Amino acid sequence: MMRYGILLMGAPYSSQAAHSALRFARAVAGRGHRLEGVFFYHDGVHNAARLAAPPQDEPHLVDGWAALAEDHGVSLQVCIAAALRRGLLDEREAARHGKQGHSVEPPFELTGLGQLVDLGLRCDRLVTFGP
Amino acid sequence: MMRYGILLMGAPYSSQAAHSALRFARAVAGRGHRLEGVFFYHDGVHNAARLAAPPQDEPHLVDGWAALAEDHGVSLQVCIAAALRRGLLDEREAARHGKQGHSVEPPFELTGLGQLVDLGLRCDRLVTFGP
Amino acid sequence: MLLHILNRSPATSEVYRQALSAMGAADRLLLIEDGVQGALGPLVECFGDLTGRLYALEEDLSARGLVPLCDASVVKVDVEGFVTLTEEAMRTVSWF
Amino acid sequence: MLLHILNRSPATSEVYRQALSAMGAADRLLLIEDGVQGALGPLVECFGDLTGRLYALEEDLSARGLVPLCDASVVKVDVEGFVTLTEEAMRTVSWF
Amino acid sequence: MANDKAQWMEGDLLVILRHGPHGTSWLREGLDAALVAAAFGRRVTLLFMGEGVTALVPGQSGGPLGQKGTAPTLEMLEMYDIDSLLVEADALARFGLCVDGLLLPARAAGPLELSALARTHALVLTF
Amino acid sequence: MANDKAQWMEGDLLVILRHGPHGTSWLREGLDAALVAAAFGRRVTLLFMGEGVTALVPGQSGGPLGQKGTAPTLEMLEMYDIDSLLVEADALARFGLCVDGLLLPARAAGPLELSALARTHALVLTF
Repeated sequence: MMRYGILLMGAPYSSQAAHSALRFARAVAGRGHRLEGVFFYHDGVHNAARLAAPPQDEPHLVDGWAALAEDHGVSLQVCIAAALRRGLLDEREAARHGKQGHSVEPPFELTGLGQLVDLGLRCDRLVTFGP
Repeated sequence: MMRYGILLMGAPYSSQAAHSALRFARAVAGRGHRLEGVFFYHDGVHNAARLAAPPQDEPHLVDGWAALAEDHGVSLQVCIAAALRRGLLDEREAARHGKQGHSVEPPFELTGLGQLVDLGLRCDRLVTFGP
Repeated sequence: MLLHILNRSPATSEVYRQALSAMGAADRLLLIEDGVQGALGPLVECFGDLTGRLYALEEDLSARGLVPLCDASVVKVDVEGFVTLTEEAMRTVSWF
Repeated sequence: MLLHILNRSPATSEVYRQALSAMGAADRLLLIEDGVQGALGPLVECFGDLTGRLYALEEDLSARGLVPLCDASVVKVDVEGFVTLTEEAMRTVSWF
Repeated sequence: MANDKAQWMEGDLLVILRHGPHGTSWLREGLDAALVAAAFGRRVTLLFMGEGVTALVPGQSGGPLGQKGTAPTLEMLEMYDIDSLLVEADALARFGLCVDGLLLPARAAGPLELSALARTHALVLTF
Repeated sequence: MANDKAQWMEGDLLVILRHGPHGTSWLREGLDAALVAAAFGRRVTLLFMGEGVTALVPGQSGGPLGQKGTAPTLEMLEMYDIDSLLVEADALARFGLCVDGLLLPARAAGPLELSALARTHALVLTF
């Protein structure tokens, strides 16, 4: 059993990175490893967009990550600086920036880049999926 | 005087495309041309993200487009299919998809790809800015 | 005469080859954004013999500190000049 | 031994050169996503002599119809094999 | 050379497809633009350049998570009267492909035709 | 070769920067990761590869719409004790640059060192 982390930097739909990462995450968990967390950075933060409405006959990545979190207790950490610039705010940040409405909700959590460094150095393996 | 259209396919912040397109749009209008519309496709739809909260000392592209629309009567057309997948919904689409809240508001309008073809063939020049 | 617009560095992306292969004998090529890296001495050779038809956006060179490194064969234009190039061309084609 | 992961086609992006230059003599290279295009006969030569250390993700080859075109020198692995490669490597480095 | 133009494809819209299936949404979004233009009665030419030629490799399938891919969309082209399909000859060679083995009937375009296509179409969109 | 390792840079985190300033957010976001790691007391090495070497060209400025660029961030590196800056030697040559004329003190890394760096750092992030 090893501890894994995933760094995802590609948006869903625009690039295959999110599909690859989710599939890899499931395989890691299926092999009995511990997937400690997924960190969303760069355009990867769009994976947390709660308003995403893909066609019904296509995979819904946002829901896919939420299911992974529930099934395996994986934390879903979204870089707050990358997210705010891209219009991804949870309720607290929306209030802080005087915006009506929010676009990120649990199990995704906005967090600092320090969590990425921590995840990368704490885990036995960090695997990056870029766009 | 010529009629111009712009096709923007890059997200703000992640790529320079939106900066280039906005600057070009201002220059076109400044030269006395008629800028008929800007069409947002692919990751360009993120330019319509009303919740975007970039740092205060950086350009706010979403506001920049809205100011352009007001100053020069430019229509801001966002491809609806590309937008929905990426979590960009106006109030009507949010209601249709049973989502609480919305992420796109006027002067941006969700519209079909036919408008891009129409814009491209109606204008004397269509200039594409990709990521 | 068409205007081709390239925003990727020839050091990173092969797309400049596609732009070149789609260019007619009188067409012009404008380098913008990261594409202006192609105006640097050693890289400008990627574009073969486009003398007089190869342009680079001055604001993008300038923001990158590349004005002093820009090859003499490249014509520098500002954003007004960019608009002029689109006026003079029958059509524009973007490569990214 | 490190595992390098490449998701761009050598026909489009120069990033494969960066991956190669960062690889040690025993390192492995796994092609995923559009990177699996590099497993095709003529393109596989871009990777020089990695015999036995060049892998391609089977699901990505298969979705693209490229399994029959995959060069015999490339080792095909499924996503389970991908995990195994990460287990066996001390560390992974991604190129995109 | 102007007198030779008639031999080249002409049309309202040239859609240049430079990406393969699955890896990005470029191919899908380019095909969507082509289909919409055709549905509006416009004459559309598709040009597959670079890795875009892999869009025409037969035997494609959906992705492992249920991604649809673009092969089904390509099969709709004929229904929309899009039958002008050109493939960059150099790219075919680079990928070891042959125009006869492709998913759809297409014609290889050499350097001279490539450099003329943007002139013989009113609008050019690159994807 | 294992005995030679000591001559190469070692550290906790290797950040590989492969993009120039302004064109994309990659350089900015890579530098941010490096700064945060350094602020947490980690030993960080920066490796500028490919067009990433243009990040170190002197005389950069903000963009025309008020974009900040990355030069100000680069100037903060020293404050965070990030002084291990390596530049791919081949890329320097490709861009016609010289290690002495760069914005910050850096060392050119040849092929042998490049291929060792990922081994001498606990974590490698590519941007």
